[in-house]
Amino acid sequence: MPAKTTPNDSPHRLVGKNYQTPDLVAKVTGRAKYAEDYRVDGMLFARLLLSPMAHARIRSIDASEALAMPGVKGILTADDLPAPADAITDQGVVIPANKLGDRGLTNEPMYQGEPILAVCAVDELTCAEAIEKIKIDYERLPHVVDPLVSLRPGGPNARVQGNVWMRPAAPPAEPGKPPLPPPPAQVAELKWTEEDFAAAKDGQMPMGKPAEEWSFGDWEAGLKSADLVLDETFVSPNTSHQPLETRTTMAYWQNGKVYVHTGTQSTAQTVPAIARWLGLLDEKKQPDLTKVVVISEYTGGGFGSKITGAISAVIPCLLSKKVGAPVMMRISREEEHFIGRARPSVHGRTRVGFTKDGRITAIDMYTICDNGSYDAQGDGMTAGRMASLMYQPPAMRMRGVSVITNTSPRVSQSQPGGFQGIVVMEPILSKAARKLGIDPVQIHKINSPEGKAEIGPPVRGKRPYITSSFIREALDRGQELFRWDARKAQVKRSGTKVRGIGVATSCFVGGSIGFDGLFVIKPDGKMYVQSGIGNLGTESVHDCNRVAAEMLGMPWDKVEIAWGSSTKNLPWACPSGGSQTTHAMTRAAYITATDAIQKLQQIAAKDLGGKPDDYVVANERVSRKGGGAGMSLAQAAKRAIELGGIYDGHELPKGINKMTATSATALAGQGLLAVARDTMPRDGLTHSFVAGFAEVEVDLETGKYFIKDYLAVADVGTVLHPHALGGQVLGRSVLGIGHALGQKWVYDQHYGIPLAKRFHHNRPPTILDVPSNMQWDAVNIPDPETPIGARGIGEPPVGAGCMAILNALSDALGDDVFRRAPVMADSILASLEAGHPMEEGLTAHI
Amino acid sequence: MGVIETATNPWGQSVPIHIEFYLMWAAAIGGLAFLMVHAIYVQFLAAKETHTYSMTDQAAAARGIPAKIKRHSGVARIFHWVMSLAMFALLITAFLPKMGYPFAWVEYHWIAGLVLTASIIFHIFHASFWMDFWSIWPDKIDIEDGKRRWLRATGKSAPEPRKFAKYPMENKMYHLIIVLAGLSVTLTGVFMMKRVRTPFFTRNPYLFSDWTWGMMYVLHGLAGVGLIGLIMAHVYFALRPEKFDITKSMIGGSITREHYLEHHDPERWPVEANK
Amino acid sequence: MAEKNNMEEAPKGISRRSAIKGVIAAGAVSSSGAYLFRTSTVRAQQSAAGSVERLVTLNVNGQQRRVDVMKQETLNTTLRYKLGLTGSKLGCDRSECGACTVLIDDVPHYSCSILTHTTRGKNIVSIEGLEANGKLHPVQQGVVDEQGFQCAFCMPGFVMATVGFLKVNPSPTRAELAHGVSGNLCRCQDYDKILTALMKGAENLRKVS
Amino acid sequence: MAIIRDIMPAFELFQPATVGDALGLLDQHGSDAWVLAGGLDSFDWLKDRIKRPKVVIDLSQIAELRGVKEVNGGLEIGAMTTLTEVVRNPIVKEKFSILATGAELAASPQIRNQGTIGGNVSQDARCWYYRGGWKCYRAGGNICFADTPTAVNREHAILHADRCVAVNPSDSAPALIALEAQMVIRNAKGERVVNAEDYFVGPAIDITHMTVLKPGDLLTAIRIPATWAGAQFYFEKVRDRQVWDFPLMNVASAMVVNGGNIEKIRVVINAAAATPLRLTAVEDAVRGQPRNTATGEMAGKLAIVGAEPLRYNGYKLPLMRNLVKRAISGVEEPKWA
Repeated sequence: MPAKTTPNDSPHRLVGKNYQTPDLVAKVTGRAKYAEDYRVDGMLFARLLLSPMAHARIRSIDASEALAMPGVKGILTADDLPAPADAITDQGVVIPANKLGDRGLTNEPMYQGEPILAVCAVDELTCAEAIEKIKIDYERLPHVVDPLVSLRPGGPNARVQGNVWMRPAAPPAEPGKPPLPPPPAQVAELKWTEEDFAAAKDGQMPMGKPAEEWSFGDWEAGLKSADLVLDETFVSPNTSHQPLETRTTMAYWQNGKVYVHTGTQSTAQTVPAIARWLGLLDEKKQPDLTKVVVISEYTGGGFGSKITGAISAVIPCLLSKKVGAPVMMRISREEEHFIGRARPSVHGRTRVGFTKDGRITAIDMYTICDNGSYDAQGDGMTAGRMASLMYQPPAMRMRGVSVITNTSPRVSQSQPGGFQGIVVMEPILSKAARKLGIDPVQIHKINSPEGKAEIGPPVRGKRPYITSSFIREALDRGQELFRWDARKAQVKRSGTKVRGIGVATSCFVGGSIGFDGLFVIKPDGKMYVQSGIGNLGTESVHDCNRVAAEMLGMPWDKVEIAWGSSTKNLPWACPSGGSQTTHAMTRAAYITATDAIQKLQQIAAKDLGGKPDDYVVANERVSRKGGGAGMSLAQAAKRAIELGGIYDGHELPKGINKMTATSATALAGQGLLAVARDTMPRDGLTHSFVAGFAEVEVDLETGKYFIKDYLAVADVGTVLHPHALGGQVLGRSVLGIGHALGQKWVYDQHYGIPLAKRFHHNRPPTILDVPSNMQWDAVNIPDPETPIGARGIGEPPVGAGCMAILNALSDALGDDVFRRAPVMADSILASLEAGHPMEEGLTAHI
Repeated sequence: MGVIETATNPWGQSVPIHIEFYLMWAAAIGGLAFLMVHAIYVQFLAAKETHTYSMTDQAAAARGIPAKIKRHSGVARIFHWVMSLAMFALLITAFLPKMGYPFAWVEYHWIAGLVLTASIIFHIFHASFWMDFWSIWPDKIDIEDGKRRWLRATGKSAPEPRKFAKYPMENKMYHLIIVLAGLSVTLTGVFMMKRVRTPFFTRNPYLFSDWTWGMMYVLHGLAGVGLIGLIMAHVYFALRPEKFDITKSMIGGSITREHYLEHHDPERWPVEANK
Repeated sequence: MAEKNNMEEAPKGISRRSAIKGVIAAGAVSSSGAYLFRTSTVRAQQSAAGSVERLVTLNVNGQQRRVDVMKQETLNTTLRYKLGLTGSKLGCDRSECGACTVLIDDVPHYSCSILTHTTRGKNIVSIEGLEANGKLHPVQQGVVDEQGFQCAFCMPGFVMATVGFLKVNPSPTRAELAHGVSGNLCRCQDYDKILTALMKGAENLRKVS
Repeated sequence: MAIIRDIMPAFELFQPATVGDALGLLDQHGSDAWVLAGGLDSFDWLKDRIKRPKVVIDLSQIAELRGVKEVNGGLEIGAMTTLTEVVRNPIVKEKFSILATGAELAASPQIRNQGTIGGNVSQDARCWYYRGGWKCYRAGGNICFADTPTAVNREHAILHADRCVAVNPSDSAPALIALEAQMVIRNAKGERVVNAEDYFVGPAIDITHMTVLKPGDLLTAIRIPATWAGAQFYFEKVRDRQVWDFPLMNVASAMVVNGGNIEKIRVVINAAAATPLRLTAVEDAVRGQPRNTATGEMAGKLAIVGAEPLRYNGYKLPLMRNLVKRAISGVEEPKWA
């Protein structure tokens, strides 16, 4: 392997360079405060009572003995929760409340481990002893933890209302008017027939009536005309997000406001989320942002599970109100397993047609998504959407069903749906390459998207397309760096060991648009940036602002970033999830810096004469082009205060978010205030790509395999911060590799109870499960549809990581050794012994 | 101290799992106490039995009643001893480990249990078709005589009880209780074999609900400890001198004519005359 | 915060049976902050004769800290809730993740899984105790140099495990150091960058020592 | 009673300074007492509030239980010696390296820094039903949840299961048995010494215990005789994660080879049954045989005779067969040119 590439040859002053982030020393000295590190006078503690049953209805709760204990301060049950409120966006669109959603506590537990009530007391031991004294009368209801069991004729339903999420078709559009959005998904009952099940042979996934379906092109003809058609079933695992920091929350009330110390992937967006959960709505039925303060300077990981905080945060909030004291609710690791969210498993069966030279002619994909107990999960259908982008089939049919089970709630996890799409497709690509005698890198290149490639089904008659893709460049770079051809030629077997190499490509959304930026240049000459991004250590909370500093010629040591608390006057920002942030927030920074530059030019023109266009901003000055008169940014800031109006924030532009406006108003008069919303055009949907390369070595006598080398090459546009990017590229790769090596859930089907609740059961990879020297690179070609050219990276490495490993494994062992992920020593050994896949392909949670 | 030990099942419900094991000692001590009381009673308090005979030996001989009267067929005796061996094996394998003498008991226990079950099934068939099925069940006369004996034992006046048919009242009562205990223990035991590894079935502890299984274990346990007392009593009576003739008949198959005439009513237990 | 007190270091290895059989009244020490896991008002924990005393002196980060410790209290609870040292994180509370790692007599331990009473008379060092004279420890500096770690919830544990490991093996290879810190879990899975940073830390440490 | 986890119940804590004091306390408190060594196994039980001893006797302050002494060419290892201390001990490394290898593969560095050799051999089963607080046979109930038609039992036993199908998870135990170690057990009445292989007890005999220790007993030391010093050793542990994972299976062998023939041998496998298994039939079969692949293969096949897989642990048969083979004839390392 070559030395690690660090794309540090950036033509920019700040963008593309490594630097020390402002949060680093606090982290490394232990001074960084996470939610459980806060202490407030008179703080009480809360613990949860969890459902012992997978599905039940609570007839009665008798907490009298518990409440009579000294030190017990109060109890919170589902009856104390506000009714779910409809949400109204600032555009006035009503998002109806999900009446079947997770509310934090419940009277109809939908999974074992679901919180039923919380007890508040002077310490945790008292809470625990009080909880043990509470008597609950449960009426047990039927339960099911395996989606296929629920789809069987007469199979149990996980919910009283049914077993699948159905999306009713959108009502037909009236002529001349834009089409109406489809109504929200509803729970219905769906059972397949015995014939549907009987039709599936030899471990194939049965396929009955789907809940959702789309297609484009003539997929039937595509399959018919193919030289090779593969029909493969593959199953991806359920995996907990398992952030190292659990969703511990401490809350207290002061002057009618609730202060919430919690972990979140978005400081800004958690404010309205908590307001809505707590029923704190203003007169327009919108979340009352003035009633909630979110403090989250540091969040110990989220991966999608803390996207706008966690619903469980309402418990200490409401308890605190009830007992009139601050309440810390520490979430234990086991509780985190129950309520901490997980990626849904997807059973996928896919038929793919190939021409002789490896080009895909059509894809016919069917996915069953293990939806878990609550909100509708889109992973199953997104899998098809991402497959349609990654492998560019000329025609495709996608069908899917998301089956509700009495298991812990699911939510998006890094590369939601995209991951499963890659997992379902990659074994087929690698098998086709073997069958057709095509190099695996080549078959990926042949089917890779290029430029403004199309994605998904047609919308209003036309298929959408992406902004750009340079995955072929990434494959070329990887092929070279990994010495693919040399490795391909090497001896495969020696002693009891076999080695194999694998490549996989992966993609996901790489950015959103439409968020706000806000900063002030103060008379001290410094730039004070407000950042509403959550701090998960991907450093986007700081990195994105480098764009604005670069544009203003501001030295980085004169940039102060305010983040981590909604008291700090933060603008509306995207959550750090779905790889949106780098793209969305560099754009916001760009447009806000543009706003600042325009204001600086106007101030200079006012004071020094000429037109604003005559001035440029550079080196902490705004000065006339070609030299001559100018003023420092410090002076300009002073002038901005004198001028007032738009210059110091007393007058704000229209169209910015309400939260941004409130924050800007609070900051008005302190200097030159720049504020703007990203309304810049974008032609296409932003997506990012990664190519992963792996070599594995398998011990045929034990079934154990080890990753010898791993390389990820990212196509993420302009590189913003190499250290942070490297952390994300390899970090998310290892998250994916974990799905190959051993991460999964295990349930006892009879009782519907999870067995694997601990790290050593769920097996997130350790430092010894991956090579001690991994490699990454980025093609570093700017995306043409965004000013900085930077796209997000969080998601695509995941699928590439998982499937490069498994493709390498099948290169070593041949086809038909495994048909579900993770692949562990037991299934390899048993299959090698038997000569065919031994692991049960379809049973959930084994 | 209750009778049933409960446990919390995985759903958090309290379900019975088996009897409280002190009952094993209670049964043993209770059994022993009964024997001692009985022995003392018989030795010191009970009115000395007067030997009365239905007829004289000579008269009986004259009527062709043989000197040895067949009480148990060979098959019945084999059955009894097989059953008793199985029963001892079961009791030992069940309770010795609980008394602090651990050994690998499970396999012996279910094998003995199967032997017992098989012998009981055989016995039911055999008794139904080849024996006088009703001779072992208490009838109206037994109940009346029982009352009479009780009244006389307590010093009240009552007519003299009649002599027995083939089986004395105690025998019949004992058999009845053994039937109840034996059926309980074997029926539950057969189902319980689904919970351990045997060559016959795949283990399936989910055949019944946790509660049903628990009650089955309780019944098995209650019958099991009951059998401790019952077997103690049985052995005791078998060894008592006044019953020894009967014990011998379980070995040799016959009782003496004298015993027959003393204890049985030839009307109620007609014996085939010598031809 | 607990009072500093240099007077009463508990003697190591004393037979508790022969030690003073005193029952410390509950609530006698209320100086140890308000966030107590059952140490004061609710229900006095009765002490049997000869059992450990609740009032102990701990040597933490070079200071003698007098603190009232429950019998079942783990070191992590004492550090975080009684001594205000929240740098040691509680990630699993089951000796699986390593976020709570501290040094006890220079040896890395999971502070979630050792009773505070067991650590009497030993030198406890947490992440807060690494800086000296306002300067970062060389291993900490390595993390800063290489922008190691993402969310950093695991960071204090990794750093402590590294500092402990380097005392035994000051010049590890990358693979050896990986073994040395393998008792620590990072869920951002940023292992590669972490290892680079910690190797830099080892290098920094070799330079100063 | 509603269930709550992750907060230790209150208990009385004793920290005796001598073995005598500890035995006195054990005698006094009987089955109310819980012996705390390194605590890594204990705290799970306590934090889960499944086990609620009234009294915990922490052995950490007893100096005499700690350390490695050389005795007659062999070793006496105090039960409270940490795994790290065992691993780093020069004599262990030099003469009994198999023990260092096994102990080093246990858990994680921090656990080895605190976990003791006595604790490692005495640890409880890790069956997730049992450890989940399910009232199974091992917990005093009347059911094995891990051997039902729907149970997930990938990690469970293939040999000598009797109702309970849990396995012994120790990594140091097979090494100790291979070294013919002896366990020194003391209680208020005196001392007894049992062979390492007899220290463990299967469910057929005692379904609720892993070892022969009774209330009041204390494992004080482990003696390793000089017998196998410097012999040829093989230890391998197969696990899912390369740190902090229990064995799917592990194997230990000690061998003396003379003129290419196996002269003396002990082979032990663990995580195949509720106790570490010394494979005496295998030892008998290979003694006197040439040490080669054929002997290894024969031994492997012999080792798994009578094994009964459950629904999800069938892989343990080839795994055990191959590990036993390797323990006898070694592993063929790849020669990548």
